[in-house]
Amino acid sequence: MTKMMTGLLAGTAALCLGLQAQAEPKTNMLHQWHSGSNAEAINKLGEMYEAAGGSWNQTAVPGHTSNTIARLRADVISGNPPSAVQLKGPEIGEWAKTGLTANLNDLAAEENWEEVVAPELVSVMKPRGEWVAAPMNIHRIDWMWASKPAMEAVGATELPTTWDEFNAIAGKMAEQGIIPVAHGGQDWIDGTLFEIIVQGISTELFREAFIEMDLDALQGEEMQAAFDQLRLMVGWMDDAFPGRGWEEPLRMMAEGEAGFYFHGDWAIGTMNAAGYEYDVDYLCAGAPMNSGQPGYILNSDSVVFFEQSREDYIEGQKLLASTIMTPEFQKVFNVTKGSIPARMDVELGEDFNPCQRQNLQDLRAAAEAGTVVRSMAHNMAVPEKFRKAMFTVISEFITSDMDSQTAARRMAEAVINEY
Amino acid sequence: MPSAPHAADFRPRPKSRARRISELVPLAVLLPTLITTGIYIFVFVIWNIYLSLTSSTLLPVYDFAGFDAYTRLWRNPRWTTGVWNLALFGLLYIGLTTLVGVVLAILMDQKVRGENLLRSIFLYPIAISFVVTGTTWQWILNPSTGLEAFVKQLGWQGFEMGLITSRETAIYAVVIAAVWHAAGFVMVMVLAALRGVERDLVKAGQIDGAPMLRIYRRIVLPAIWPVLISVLIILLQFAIKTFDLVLALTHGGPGISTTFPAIFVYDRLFAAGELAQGAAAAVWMLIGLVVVFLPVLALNWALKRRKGGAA
Amino acid sequence: MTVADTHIPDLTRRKPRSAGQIAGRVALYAVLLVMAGFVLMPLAVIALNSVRVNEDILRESFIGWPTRLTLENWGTAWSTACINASCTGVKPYFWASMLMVVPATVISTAVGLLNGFALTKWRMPCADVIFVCITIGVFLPPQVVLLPWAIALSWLGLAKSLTGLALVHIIQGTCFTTLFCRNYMINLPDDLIRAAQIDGAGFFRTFWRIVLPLSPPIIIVTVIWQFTFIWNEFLFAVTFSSSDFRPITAALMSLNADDTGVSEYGFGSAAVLIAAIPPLVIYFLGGRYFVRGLTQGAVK
Amino acid sequence: MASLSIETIWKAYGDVIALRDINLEIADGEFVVLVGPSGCGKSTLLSIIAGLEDTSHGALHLGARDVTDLSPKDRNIALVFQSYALYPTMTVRQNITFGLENRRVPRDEQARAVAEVAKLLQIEPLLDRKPAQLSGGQRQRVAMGRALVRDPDLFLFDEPLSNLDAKLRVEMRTEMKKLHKRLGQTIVYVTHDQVEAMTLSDRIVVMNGGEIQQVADPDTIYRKPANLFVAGFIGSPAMNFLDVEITGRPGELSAVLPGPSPVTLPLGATRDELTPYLGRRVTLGIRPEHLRPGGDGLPLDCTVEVVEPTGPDTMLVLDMAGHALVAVTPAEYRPAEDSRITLALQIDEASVFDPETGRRIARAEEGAAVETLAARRRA
Repeated sequence: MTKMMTGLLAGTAALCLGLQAQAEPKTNMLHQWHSGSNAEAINKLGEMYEAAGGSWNQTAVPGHTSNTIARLRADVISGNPPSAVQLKGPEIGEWAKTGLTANLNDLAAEENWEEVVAPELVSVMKPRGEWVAAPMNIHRIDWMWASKPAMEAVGATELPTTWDEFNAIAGKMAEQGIIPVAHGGQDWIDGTLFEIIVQGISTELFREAFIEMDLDALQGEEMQAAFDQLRLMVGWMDDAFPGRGWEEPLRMMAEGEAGFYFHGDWAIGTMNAAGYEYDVDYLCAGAPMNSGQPGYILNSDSVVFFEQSREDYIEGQKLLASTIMTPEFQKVFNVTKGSIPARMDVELGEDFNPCQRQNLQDLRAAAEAGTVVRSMAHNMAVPEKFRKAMFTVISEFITSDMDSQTAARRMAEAVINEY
Repeated sequence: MPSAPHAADFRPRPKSRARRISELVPLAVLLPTLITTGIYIFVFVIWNIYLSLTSSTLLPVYDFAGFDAYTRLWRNPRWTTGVWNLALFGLLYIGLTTLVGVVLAILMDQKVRGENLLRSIFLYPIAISFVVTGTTWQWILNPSTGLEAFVKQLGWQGFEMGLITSRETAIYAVVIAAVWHAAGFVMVMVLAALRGVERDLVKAGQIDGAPMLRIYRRIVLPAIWPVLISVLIILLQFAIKTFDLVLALTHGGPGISTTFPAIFVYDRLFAAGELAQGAAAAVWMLIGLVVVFLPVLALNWALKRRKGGAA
Repeated sequence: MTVADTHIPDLTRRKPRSAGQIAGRVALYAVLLVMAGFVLMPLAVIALNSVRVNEDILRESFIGWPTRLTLENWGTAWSTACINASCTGVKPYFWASMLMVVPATVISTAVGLLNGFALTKWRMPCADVIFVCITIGVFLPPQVVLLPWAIALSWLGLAKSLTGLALVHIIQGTCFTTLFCRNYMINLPDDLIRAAQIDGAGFFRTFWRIVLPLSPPIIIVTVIWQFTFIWNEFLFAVTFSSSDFRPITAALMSLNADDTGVSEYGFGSAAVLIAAIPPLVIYFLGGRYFVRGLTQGAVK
Repeated sequence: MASLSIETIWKAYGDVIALRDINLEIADGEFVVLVGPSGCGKSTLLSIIAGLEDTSHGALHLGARDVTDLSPKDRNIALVFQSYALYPTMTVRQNITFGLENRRVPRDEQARAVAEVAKLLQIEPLLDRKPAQLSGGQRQRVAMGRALVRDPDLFLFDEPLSNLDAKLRVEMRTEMKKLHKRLGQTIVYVTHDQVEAMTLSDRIVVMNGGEIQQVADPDTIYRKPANLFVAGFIGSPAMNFLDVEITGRPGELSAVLPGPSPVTLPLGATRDELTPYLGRRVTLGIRPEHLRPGGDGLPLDCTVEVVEPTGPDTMLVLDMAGHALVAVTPAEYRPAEDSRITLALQIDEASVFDPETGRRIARAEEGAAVETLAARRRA
């Protein structure tokens, strides 16, 4: 299967090559997928790239995302910008502003990216009207993972679709001695949970507060309502969450110790690795939406291209962007990562997890309804400094007994302070 | 009668060439270090100070934007909390690590059997990186995975250890992990120094009838003060650079209760792309360092003066 | 009294200890053992995880007895775990680190020893000022000097190379080694140096024949310090490495601290222990140099 | 071997002047001892001679060579340290040959020199031990060996015996004197032990406050101290000082000890040099052994406070009309404590000092000698 696909790909690429390339296309991609299934996925990209006639090289930076950015900055400052870097969200726009990024408009027009890429992503990939990046996948943030045994224990058959329904089931779980909400104790996990709640309260609120950073929305009543809901859920967490990573809550949920866990779809990779099974150990659904509409918080990994002086690297960029945008790569890359392709025209086969297949359907439905938003907590919406400032308030709220009104006011203040 | 010597008789004598050349040898030995560390310390710091005065964000821009970055920093709770945490942590960490290290060294100095093994045991934590240290202690201190769960399994259901889950106490969890990491190293340094102290000093103290504790406090420890100064400096620099340990242990939480200046600097410089602000924060750290470091230097100097005076 | 009456004590037997002394010894060992237990606890956790199946760790807890014992993790971590593109385990990174860390440690220690000697035992104008300046270098947070280093290394044409990274560590490490050595050597008796001077030994000869043989304790301390911190250093290792040369911390980080990937705690733990072996070997071998009385006979 | 000449040496550390205008000529083969209380500058002077310290002013000549600016290794001198400063990581043999090695002496010659020195100092069995395995006396010998082996122009000793126990110290002292007699080296020897100074030296240099107080042979130093400092420093028990007023008339002078019951000491015609001090106060210095239980002398009535038999003699702590005196008398003389006795003062042996300058008031026959010394210093 893979072989056939690679062969096919090599064919198409060879065609492209025959048309334009004199030098052997080369690339060196800087990214943070250094291990496990992530690394395997990126190696697939390398294989496909080589099959297409390119010479593949990569620099994987382990650890936090900021390590990758530190490396990028060091490389740019010392005068050797990498030909391709994994970057996301507004960061792409920031780098585009420096004038150091490459222009992929011709390739995009040729391959019709505008049509196939999820609409919410297009503006991210072409921040100043030029395509400077190619999206690799779409991660959904607003997943609700539910423990099947826990659901059965309280006699719930349907997963909740609004926060009121959720609160009712969670209340029952608490009575049964099950921890209703599993949670980790790092600011980005806090932020993830809170943005899921905000989207559930109102998509409009999410856009105004987390994308436009409208001060009224940040301290308005709806925001207070979101904090109220968060306060309720904090009450349903166990005491031990601070400092916990994101995997431990997943285990608690899948083992039935906890009822729900709100977290992004990279959880699928870990659950596969730990041997948990869909519909046996866990269930999945989009997080509750009070509006009744489908909701979607989107996160996407993408590759940004920096201007190169050497012909072989310029050719290599085109070939890499083209390879990334092939449906085959988009499928192979996302199967184990838990995410789905960034192209909307790809159907997912049986090798994908049921939750991933549902992801694609939900994305289409939400796109239809106009409720797709970019993730604030995962660097897709606002610059890092605002994100950190909001995280500060959210994490403070969770670990203290701050009231919702104060919290909302401090959200607005935090944003003002960073301007 | 000999004529009384007058101060006017005394004129400093110029040094001979051979003498000057022989004095150049140690200077020549130091020269590479002087040049490299000179660049490393002064040029880099000045670059950093300059950066803090520019409007740099994603990449360095060489313009002048004033001192805005310096003042706005103090409105940021992550920064102010971090500074406070560093002060508290620094004090506890340095105090406790020195105490534990010195006590262990003194205990190890009592002709203990299996000294080699014990020393290696106490020393190994320094071989473990901060990330692994933080992660492992996170597991141990977390109520649901660590000691608390373990003790509960043993049957003591009431046992609670919410050190890292409370905003007020999480900083102490960082202290524990950090002390664990460095105490053995301090022990080894002090032990090495203790072994250099002449036994007769101790014997003299014993003959004077002083109890062992006082002998160590009054005779032995003052004799190894340069090493203690080293220890102090080492711990101080650890404290100031506290970064990966906290990220792995508490991720700066709960809330922002265990955030640190170094984390803030790194966030600003690399994650947030606010070079000027990050640089300004770094300059504040250096200023703080000078403020803390001066008394240490003064102490060093005073001790040396005293020693020099006695000789 | 006749000779026959004289009681000859059994000199081979040790003097029996008084009750107080015995209690003291018991308390001494008790404290040491409790401390050792405390210190060993995290190692035990890592060691146990290194023989557990990753699935068990994810399903049960990070702390626990192995329900299924496996030694596979060690093999995997050493030679087959996938890091970045290649599934080579930490082996190549281990040796790459060795190639960088050993010269950096040796050079910075040697320079530190010479500096310490020059600063303490030789007439040096403004030795104290120089010492203070070098000490400042100890405190510069790595985040602050990362970008300047990047620029400097690229000027030198050493960007992203083993030599470049080693150079960074040598220069930064020299501040530490000088601090250690200076503060150790200031306690060596001045008379020894004077005696050597009168015996006609110059700077280097005095250093080589007199000072160096007296320095094993501080050499061990310095080597431990340099080795472990260069070995474990992460930020610079990641920033100044390339696919041709990558130190072990990058590999360790890959295996142990992933933001959103699946964490491999099993062989991650094994890799941590593998990485800790070289410093531990140094600790153990260096131990005998802490034996009492090395400088006896010289110090009054 | 060579002579040493020290010319107007000054040494200053910042504002503190450690040595002031030091002039000294040491003849070839002479054994000169520097004594003085700690901080008097004797060790600094030794360091300067060794080349371990720079001079601030002045010059040093070793034989015909100007060594002022030479580094220690080029001066060809040897120094035995108070702490011995044996290299702890080297064997005794290596310790001894280190200096030869540095001077690139051929190996066989080194071996011969070591054997010779080891035999001389009787340390042959110790050659392969480390300093830590030696006793104090053995270390001392090794330190001497290290100095002797190089056959230097000048030997310097910095309180070499002070770390030994009393018995060993006496033995080593004798041995050093024998060695000096046999080998005839030029030696500068620093000590604070006056017995060593008296027994070993050809000449003693008494120092205080960075200045030379007196340079003379041991007898002169003891019997004719140049000033109050030397008088008080040399001699144990220390010299008794009595402030007296000179009365009477020329040829019939008396010294009157003031107090509630003044004591008059008739000096007769023996101390004519005091005539200019008539009606003024002087300080009378009396060695304890010059208060004798019987025989000729000025009778002094005293009360015995303490009797301290030391073996060879008896030491008495006395009270004479309110003034404390110490006397050293023959061992068999044992007055009862609190008894009153009469002692004979050997007034001829007493030294007299001008209390204002502290200088000795020279007797007629010794005046010339003092004048020549002063003249020499001025030159």
